[in-house]
Amino acid sequence: MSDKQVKTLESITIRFAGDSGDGMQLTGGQFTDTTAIAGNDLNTFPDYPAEIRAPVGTTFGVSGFQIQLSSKPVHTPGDAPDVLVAMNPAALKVNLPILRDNGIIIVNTDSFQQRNLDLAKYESNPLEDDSLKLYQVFRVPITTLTREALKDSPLRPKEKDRSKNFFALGMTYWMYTRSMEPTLEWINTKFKNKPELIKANTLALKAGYNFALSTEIFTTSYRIERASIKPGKYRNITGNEATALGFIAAAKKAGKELYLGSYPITPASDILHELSKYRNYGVKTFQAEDEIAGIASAIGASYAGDMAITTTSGPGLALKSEALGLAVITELPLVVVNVQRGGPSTGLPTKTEQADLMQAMYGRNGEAPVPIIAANSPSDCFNAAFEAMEVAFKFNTPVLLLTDGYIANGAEPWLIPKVDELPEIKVEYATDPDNYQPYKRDEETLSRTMAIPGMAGFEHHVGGLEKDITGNVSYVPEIHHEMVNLRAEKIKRVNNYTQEPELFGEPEGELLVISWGSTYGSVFKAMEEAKNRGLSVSWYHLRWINPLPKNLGTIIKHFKKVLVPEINLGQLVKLIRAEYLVDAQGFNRVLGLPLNSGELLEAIESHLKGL
Amino acid sequence: MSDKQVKTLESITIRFAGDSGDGMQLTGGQFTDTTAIAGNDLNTFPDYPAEIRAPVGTTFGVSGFQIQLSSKPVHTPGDAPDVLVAMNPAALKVNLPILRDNGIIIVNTDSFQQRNLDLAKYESNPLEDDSLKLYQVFRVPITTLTREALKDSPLRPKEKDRSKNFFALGMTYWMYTRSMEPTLEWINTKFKNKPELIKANTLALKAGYNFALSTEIFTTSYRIERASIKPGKYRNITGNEATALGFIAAAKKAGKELYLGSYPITPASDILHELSKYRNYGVKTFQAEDEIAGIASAIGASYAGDMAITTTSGPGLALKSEALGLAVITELPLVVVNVQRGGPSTGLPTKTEQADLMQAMYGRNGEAPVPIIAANSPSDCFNAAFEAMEVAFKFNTPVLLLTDGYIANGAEPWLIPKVDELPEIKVEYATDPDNYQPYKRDEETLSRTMAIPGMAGFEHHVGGLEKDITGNVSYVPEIHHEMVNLRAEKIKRVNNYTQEPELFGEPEGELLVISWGSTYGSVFKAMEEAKNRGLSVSWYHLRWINPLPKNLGTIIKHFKKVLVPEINLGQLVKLIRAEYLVDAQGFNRVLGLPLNSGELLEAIESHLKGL
Amino acid sequence: MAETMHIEPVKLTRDDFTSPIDARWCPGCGDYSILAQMKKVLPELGVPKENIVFIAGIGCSSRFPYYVDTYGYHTIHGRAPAIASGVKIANPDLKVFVMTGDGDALSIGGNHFIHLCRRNIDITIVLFNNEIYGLTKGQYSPTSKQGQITKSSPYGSIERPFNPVEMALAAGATFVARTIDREPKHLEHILKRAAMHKGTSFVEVYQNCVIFNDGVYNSLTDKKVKDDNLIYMENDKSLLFGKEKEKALHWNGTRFEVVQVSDHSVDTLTKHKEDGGNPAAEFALSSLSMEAHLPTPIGVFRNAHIPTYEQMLQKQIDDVTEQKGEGTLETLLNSGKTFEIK
Amino acid sequence: MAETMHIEPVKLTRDDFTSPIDARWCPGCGDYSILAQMKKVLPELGVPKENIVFIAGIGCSSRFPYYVDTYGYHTIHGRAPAIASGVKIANPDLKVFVMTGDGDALSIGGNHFIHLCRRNIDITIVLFNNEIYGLTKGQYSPTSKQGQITKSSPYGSIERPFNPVEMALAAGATFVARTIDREPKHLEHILKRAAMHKGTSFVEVYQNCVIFNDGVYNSLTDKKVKDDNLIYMENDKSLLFGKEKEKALHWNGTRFEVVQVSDHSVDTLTKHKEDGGNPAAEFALSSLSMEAHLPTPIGVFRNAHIPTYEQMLQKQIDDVTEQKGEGTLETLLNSGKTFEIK
Ligand SMILES: Cc1ncc(C[n+]2csc(CCOP(=O)(O)OP(=O)(O)O)c2C)c(N)n1
Ligand SMILES: Cc1ncc(C[n+]2csc(CCOP(=O)(O)OP(=O)(O)O)c2C)c(N)n1
Ligand code: SF4
Ligand code: SF4
Ligand SMILES: [Mg+2]
Ligand SMILES: [Mg+2]
Repeated sequence: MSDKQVKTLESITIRFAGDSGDGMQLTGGQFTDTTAIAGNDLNTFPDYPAEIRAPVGTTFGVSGFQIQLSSKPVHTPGDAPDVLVAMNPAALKVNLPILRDNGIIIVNTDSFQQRNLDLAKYESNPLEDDSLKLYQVFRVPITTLTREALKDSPLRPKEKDRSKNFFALGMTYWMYTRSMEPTLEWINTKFKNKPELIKANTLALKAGYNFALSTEIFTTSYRIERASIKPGKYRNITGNEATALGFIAAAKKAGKELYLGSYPITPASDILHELSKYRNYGVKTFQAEDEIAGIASAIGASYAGDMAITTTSGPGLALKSEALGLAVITELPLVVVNVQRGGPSTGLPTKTEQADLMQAMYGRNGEAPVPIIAANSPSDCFNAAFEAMEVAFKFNTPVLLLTDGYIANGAEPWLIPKVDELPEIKVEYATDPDNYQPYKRDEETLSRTMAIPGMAGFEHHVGGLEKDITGNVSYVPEIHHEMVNLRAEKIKRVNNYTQEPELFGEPEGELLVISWGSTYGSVFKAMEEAKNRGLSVSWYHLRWINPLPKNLGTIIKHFKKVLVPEINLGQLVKLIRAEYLVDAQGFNRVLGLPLNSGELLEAIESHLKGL
Repeated sequence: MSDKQVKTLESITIRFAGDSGDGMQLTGGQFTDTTAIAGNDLNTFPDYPAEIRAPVGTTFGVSGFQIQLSSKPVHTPGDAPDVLVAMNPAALKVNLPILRDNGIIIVNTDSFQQRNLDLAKYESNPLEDDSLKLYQVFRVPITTLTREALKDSPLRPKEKDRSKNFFALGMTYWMYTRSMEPTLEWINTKFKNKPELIKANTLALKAGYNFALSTEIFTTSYRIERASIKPGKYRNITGNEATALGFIAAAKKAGKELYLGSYPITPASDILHELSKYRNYGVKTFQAEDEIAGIASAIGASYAGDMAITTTSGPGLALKSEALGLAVITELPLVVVNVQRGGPSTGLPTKTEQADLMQAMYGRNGEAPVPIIAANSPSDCFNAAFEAMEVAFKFNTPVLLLTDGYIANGAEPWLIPKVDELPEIKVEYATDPDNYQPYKRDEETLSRTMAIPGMAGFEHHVGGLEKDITGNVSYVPEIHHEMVNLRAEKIKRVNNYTQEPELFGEPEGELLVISWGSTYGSVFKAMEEAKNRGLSVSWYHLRWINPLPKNLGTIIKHFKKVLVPEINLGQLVKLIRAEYLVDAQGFNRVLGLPLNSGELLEAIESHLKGL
Repeated sequence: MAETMHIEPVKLTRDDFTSPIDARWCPGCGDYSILAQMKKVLPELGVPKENIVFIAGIGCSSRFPYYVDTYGYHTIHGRAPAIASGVKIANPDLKVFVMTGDGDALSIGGNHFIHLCRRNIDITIVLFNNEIYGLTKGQYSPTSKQGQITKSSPYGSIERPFNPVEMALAAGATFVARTIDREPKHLEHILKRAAMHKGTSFVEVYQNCVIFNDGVYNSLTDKKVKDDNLIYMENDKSLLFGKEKEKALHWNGTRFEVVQVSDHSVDTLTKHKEDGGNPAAEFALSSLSMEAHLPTPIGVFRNAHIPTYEQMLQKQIDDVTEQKGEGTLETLLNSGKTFEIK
Repeated sequence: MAETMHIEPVKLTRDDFTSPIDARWCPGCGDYSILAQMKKVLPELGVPKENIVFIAGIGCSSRFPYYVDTYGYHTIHGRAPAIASGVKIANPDLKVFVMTGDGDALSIGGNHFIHLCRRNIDITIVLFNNEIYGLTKGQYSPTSKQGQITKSSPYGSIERPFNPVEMALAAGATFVARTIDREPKHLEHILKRAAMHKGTSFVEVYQNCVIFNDGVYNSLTDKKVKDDNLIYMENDKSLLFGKEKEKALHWNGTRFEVVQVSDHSVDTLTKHKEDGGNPAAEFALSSLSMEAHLPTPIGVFRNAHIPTYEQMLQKQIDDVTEQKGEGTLETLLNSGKTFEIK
C-alpha cells in the first residue's frame, strides 16, 4: 500500500454498468451509502433498462448507476463520468459515448468472449483493437478472481458468480479510499438467514479491495475530502421515498390519516410501495383497479376527511383528468403526484422528461385551474410534498405535484428535519350548523367552508354540476360566471401564501435563466460555472408554476434576455411569454436524460453573445 | 283581414317558451322550416332545460326556442327577442329579463292560475299587476280556444291540450305572414298512422291562424322580405346533423367506410343518433361502453383502414386523452369531435362554452400535438368536418374538431353543396413491400407511410412506445429527440395546406378582433355595427387554431390593439400572446350562453377609446 | 375519522330524511318509488343521519343523493363505486350507499362496479335498471334487449344484454338481490336487508322509465300477467308462482324447470337457499330472467358472510402496529440508514 | 375493406410467423411457451398471414405482437379489447387476437374485457395469468391470492381474487377455456380451438412468472402432485384425475364432488358438456379452481354458437340497404326537407 500514491480530488463521477442481472443498482446503492457516511456530498442517477427484460448480454439489458461525489456541494450526478465500471461488452458499448475523454475504464475481461461480443454487436473485441486508446483501461478478470476467492464456498458456481459485483465494489472502495464497514454491516443484515451468502459476499468484497491494493494495475488511490455540508443527521433518500415521507409527515402535522389511492406505473410505483409499508403510521394504501379509481377513491377519502393523495405518471395523469375536474369543482383538498416520464403515450417509461407541465396546467375540460408545484431534487421531494399538502388544505383545492423519473429514482443525502421545525397544518371545518353553506368562502383565501360526513347538523350535497353557495345545482348564467371566476381567483391567490424563490445572481443583467423542477441541479452547475466565467447571467428556479410568483414580472424586466431550459419542446417558456410578453427563448432537449449542464452553459454563452 | 295593417320589417327575433312538455322545440322547428321556405335568412337557438326533467310548471322545466329571421343575412339567433310566446308563468318569468324593451308578449292566460303562479314562484299574477307595463302584452286563452276548436274530436281532453302549441304556431304564422302549408304537410306525414291527431293538429293550427286574423287583439301583421341569399337548393340543418353529413361526405369522397366509436353525452349524442341512421351508406356506428372505448375502437378501425371518428363533449374528451396520445404516436388518421359544453366537470351539460380549447391543445401526456379546427356555425360544421378529415388523411394524424352546444343544436339554412364541388380525399398506402418502413415520411408533409392489415407483404408492428423508422421500439436518446421534433414539425406544416381566413375590414387600423368557433355570428353582427359606426376595427376569425395561420403574425403587426372575445376565461388569447408577444386582451363571458353582440360592441368601443 | 362525532342515536322518522329539494324526475318515473322506500328504510338502520352518505354517478337515477337529507355526493359518470370505496375506507363508521343506473354502473362504470364487488367493501349498491339511458334521452344501455329500437339503434340494437345479478355474483358481491319499483313492500324489505348486510351488497331494481322505455317490465308488474311471470324467492321456501301458487320452479338435478305443484308433494319441491354456498344454483336462478319462457325471480340470490375489506385493513394496521409500535413523526424521519455530519 | 387483397392461401409454416425481433422475456418465463404454441397454431388456421392481427395492451405478456411476424399493434394499458373491436368491425376478414395479462385484462381493462365478451365480436382473447403485475416489477393483481406478499402488499394482500373464467362466462363469451403454459400440447390444442371459434373466445393461460411469482402453479405443473390437482375436461367424457385416473369429479345434483371411480360404474359418472347450455354446470366447474381442496379443471368450459356482432351489423347494413337503396353522396346531401332559393 505504501508504494501507492494517494491523490486528493475535489469530485469524481463514477458509473457502474452491467447486465440487468449483474446487480449494478445494488452496487451503486452501496457505494452511495458509504460515500454519504464518508461525508461527501453526492448525487446519483440510476439508469436502468426499460420495462423489457432483455436476454442476457444485449445492449437492451444494460443497467447503469451513476454517482457524483464531492467535497463541494453537488447537484447533479455529473454530465460525463470520470470512471466507468463495465461488467460486460454491452455495458461498455452503451456507456462509452458518454465517458469523459481520457476517463478510467475498469472492465471485467472474463466477459469479453465471442458470445458476449456478438450479443453486444461488437465486430471486434474492443479490448484488442484500438478503440479504447483514448482511455485508461484497467483489465480485471473479475469473474475468475471472484470464483477464486470463493473456491471454498459450498455455493454453486452460478451463485458464486453473483458475488462479482461485490468484488468490483471492493476495488472501487480501495480506489476511492472508502471504508468497507458500512457494506459489510449491510451484508450481515441483508442475508441474515443465509450465512453462506454473507460469507461469499464478504469474501468477494474484501478480495476486490485487496486485489486493488496489492496488484500493480492500480497505482493510485484517491481521496475526496469531506464536504463542508451543513452538520446534522442525514440519510440518503430517493425522490420517491422523500415524497412518501413528506406526505406522512404532513398527515402527522395535520392530525389526519393518510390515504393513497393509486395504480402502479413506472416510475411512480415506488411511492405506493413505500407508503404501503407504513401501516403502523395509520397509512392506508388502496391499490385501485386503474388510475381513475385511484383518484376517485382519493376524492372519496378526502370528502370523508382523510388526507388524500394519488400518485401516477403521465398516461395515468391523462386518465385522471376528468376526475380531477370533479375535485376542482367540489373544491376538495387532494394532492396529485405526477412523476413525469418520456412521452407521448407509453413513450419511454423509464426515462425522464418534463413534458407534462401543460397537461398539468390545462388537461381538463372547462376552466379548471389547479396550483402546480415542482420538486427540485430527490430530497426536495419531501418539502414539495409537504408544501403541496399545506396549500391543498389551506385553499381546499387539488394540487398537482410534479417530479420526474430522474429525481424520483435518484438519491442524495438528506438533512433530516427536526420534528418541530415542520409547521403544523391547520385543518378547518365549519362550526355553525345553522348557517352552514358549503360554498361560503374565506375572504382572504376564497377557500370554501368544509364539513365532512359524520359531522351532525352539516348534512349537505355537493356534486360536479355548477352550483350556488348552498352546494345545490344552479343553472343561472350569472352564478356560473361568478363561480368560474371565483375558482380561478382562488388559485391566483395561492401566491399570497407561498414563498418566492430566491434569485441566484445579480438583480439585473444581460440574461435571466428561468427553470423548474429536476433541472435544478444541472442549471445550478451551469450557473456556477457561468459565475466563474464572469458572465452576466442570473437564475430564477420556480417552485410554484401555477400561480407564477408575484415578483417574477418585475425580475424579468431587469434583464435583456430570458432563457428557459426544459426537457420538453418548450412549455414553461410558453406560459412566461403569454404572461409577461417577454421574448423568452427555450433551451430544449428531449433525450430521456437529465439536462446536460455543459450544453446548457454553451447555450447561455451563445445567448449572451447574441445580445 | 282588410282592416288590418301589414308592416314590413327587416328582421325579427321570436322566442317560443313553455313547459318541457309543451312542444316548444317542435313549434320552433316548424316555424324555422316555414321561414326557410319563405326565403328569409334565419338562425336558431334551442335552449332547453338541463338534463333534469322538472315537475310541470316550474322554472327549471322551461324550454325555449329562439329564432331570428331576416331579409338580410343573419348570423345569430338575436340577442334580445322582439316577441315572446309564453305558454305558462314559468316561461314568462324565465324569459322576461332578456326580452327587448317594449317587446311583444303573447301569453296563454289559461295557464296563469294560482298553482302555476306558485310553481313559478310569482308572488302576484304578472298579468294583473303592472310588472308587464313596459311591454305589449297579448292575452290569449290558448288552452280554452284549442279545446273549443277540437270540441268535436274524439280525443281525450289531455290529448287535445297537446295541440295547443299548434294554436300558438298558427297565431304567429298569421302575425308574420307565413304560409301554413309546410306545417300542414308535415303534420300529414308525421302522424300518418294517427288520423285523429292529423285532424286535431290541423284544426288547432288553423284555429290559431284564424283567431289572429279575425280577433281585435292583433291589429298588425308583419312581412319580412325574402333575403337576397345566394340562390340554390337549401335545407335547414343543425350543427350536429351537418357534422354527421360532413363525415359521410368525406368517406364517400375517400372511398372509405365511415366508422364512429362513441359514447352518448350531451350535447354530442345527436351526431351518434344521426349517423346510426345511415346504415345504407355503409356507416358503422359503435356505441361503446365508455369514451375510452369509443376512441380506442375508432383507433382500431382507423388502423384497419376505415375512416374513423369519435364524438364527445368536454368530460369525454378528458377521458380520451390517454388514447389520443396513442393515435398521435402511432400517427393514425382520426377525427375527434368535441362539442363543447359548460365546465368544469359535469358543469352545465346543456349550456354552451368555449372552454375546452386548452384541453384540446395540451390535454395529453408528453409532447403530443394535434391539429385543431373549429366550426363557425351550424351549417359550417359540414365543411369543418370535411376539412378535418382531409387533414387527418393528408398528414396521418388525429385532428380535433371543436364545435359547441350552441351551434350543435342551433339550425340555419344550408346551401347544399354540389357533389362534384367537394374535393376528392386521396388516401395513400405504401406500395413497395420490400422496403416498407412505417415511419418513413413524405418530405413535404412529414406524413408517415401507411399500410393496413390485409395488405400482403407489409406486415409490421406499431405501438405506443417510442420507435424508430421501422416501427420497432427504440430507447436511443437521439431517436426520441428526433421523433418528438418530427411529430411537432409535421403538425406545424398543416398550415402549408389549409386556407387562411379572410380579414374582415381594413388591413390596418386601431383594433384587431381575433375570434374562433361559434362566436362567429355574434362577432359578425358586432363588426357590422362597428363598421356602420365607422370604427377602426378589423376582424380575423380563425378556422385552424393549431397551427395558427401563417399570416396572422403579420396581420397583427398592423394594429395597435388586439381583442379576443371568447366564452371562457381567456384561452385563445393566451396562445396568441405567447406566439406573437402582443398585448392581446380578452373579452370573456362565461354564462353558458352565446356571446352577446351588443356587449361585444361596447367592449370594442371601450378598447378603442382606451387607445 | 377523528372528526366523526358519536352521538346517541335518536329515533328518526322518514321526515328527517326528506330533503328540502324537490325530486325532479318525470311524473310517473319508477325512481320515486325507490326514493319513497329508501326514506322508510333509513330510520330503521339505527345509524345517525350524519353518518349516512349517498354517492352517485350521473344519470336520472344518480340524482338520488339530492333528494335525501343526508350527506350526498353527486359525482361523475360511472365512478361512484370507486369514490364510495375511498369514503368507506377513510371512515368505516359511515353507512355508504352507491345509487346508480344501468348505464352508470354497467357501461362506463362496469370496471369499478366489479372491483367493488370483488373487494367486499361494506357498501350498498342500488342499481336502477330501466334498460335505457334516461338522462341522455334514450339510447340503449348494456341491459337493453337485443332488437330494441332507441335513439342510437334506429334499426334495433344488435348487442346482447348483461344480466346485472350474474355480473355481481361472478364478481363476488356477498349480498345479491333483485326487486321491482312497483312492489313497494318487497323493495323496502330488500333495501333494508341490503343496507344491514356487512360487505358489498348489490340490489338490482327493475325500474320503469315512463319516457324512453315505458312498460319494459309490464310482464312483471301488470296485474293480469305478473303472477305467471314473477317468483318471490324466500329463504328455505319453495319457489312457487302462478295465480294460485299452483306452479313451482324445481331443480331437476341440472337446471330449474317449471312444474305443477299438484304433481309433487310440497316438501320434495326445491327450496331456495340464500346462504351463498352454491354457485350452481345462484347462477341457474340468475340466468332465468334472460329466458323469455321462464319466470323471473326476485329476492335474494346470495347472502354470504366473510370479512370486509376495511375490517381486514384495520386488522393489518393493528397487527403491524402491535408488531412495530405506533409510528411517530420522530421515528418516521429517523428511520432508514442515518448518519451524522459534524 | 376495399384494401384487403384476397390471395389464394398458401401453406404457411411456423417459420413464416417468426418475427425478426427477439423475444425479450426473462429466461424461463412462461410466455415463451405461449409464443411457441401460437406459432404452431397460426399456420393451421388457413388464414393468410396478412389477415392476422395481434392487438395487445401493456405488460410483459402484451409484448407478444412484436414476436410474431404478422400485423401487430402494441397499444395502451387495458384498451386492447376496445381497439380490437374497432379493427374487427372495420374489416371482418381479419383474424384478430387480443393478447393480454391479468392486470391488463382484469384490472385497468376489466370493463372493455367484459363488454367484448358481451358483444360476441369474433375475437380471440388470450389472457396470460401469472397472478402478478410482471412488467411493473411485482405488485399484486386482481387474480393474486389473498395474503400474497408483493411489492405493494408487504403485509399480504387483503383483496379477493377474480376468477377470470367465471367473469368471461358471466359476461357472455361464447367460447371459454383454460390451459397452462407447461402443458404445451393442451395449450396448442386450446389455442387452436379458440382461434377457430366464431365469436368472442376466451382462453385463460396459467403462466409462470419466474421473477415475481415463481411456482404459483406448482401444484398443477409439478410432476409429483399435478395428477391429483389437475383435471383435463373433454367433451362428453367423465372428469377423471389422479395418477391412475382413479378419481373423478361427479355431479351430486347440487355440486361437484370428488369420488373414487371404483365406487361407480363408469357411465354413471358425470360427463362434461361444453355446449353452453347449462350455466349451473359451467359456473360450478369454474368455481372449483378457487377452492384449495378441489382439483382445477382445464379445457373448455363453454362452446356456444350464436351470431357474432359483426355478422348482425352486416345483416343490418344489408337489410337497410335493401329497403332504402344504397346511399350515394347525391342522395345524402339532398335528403331531408330541402327548398330552392331563386
Ligand atoms: C364522462 C361522461 N360521459 C357521458 C355522460 C353522459 N351521460 C350522463 S348519464 C348517462 C347514462 C345514464 O344512464 P343510466 O345510468 O342508465 O341512468 P338513467 O338516466 O337511465 O337513470 C350518460 C351517457 C356523462 N355525464 N359523463
Ligand atoms: C395507463 C397506464 N397505467 C399503468 C401502466 C403501468 N403498467 C404497465 S403493465 C402493468 C401491469 C401488467 O400486468 P399484467 O397485465 O398482468 O402483465 P404481465 O406483465 O404480468 O404479463 C402496469 C400497471 C401503464 N403502462 N399505463
Ligand atoms: S327519463 Fe325516464 S328514468 Fe329519467 S326521470 Fe324520466 S321517466 Fe325517470
Ligand atoms: S417479469 Fe415475469 S412475466 Fe415478465 S418476462 Fe419476466 S418472468 Fe415473464
Ligand atoms: Mg338507465
Ligand atoms: Mg400478470
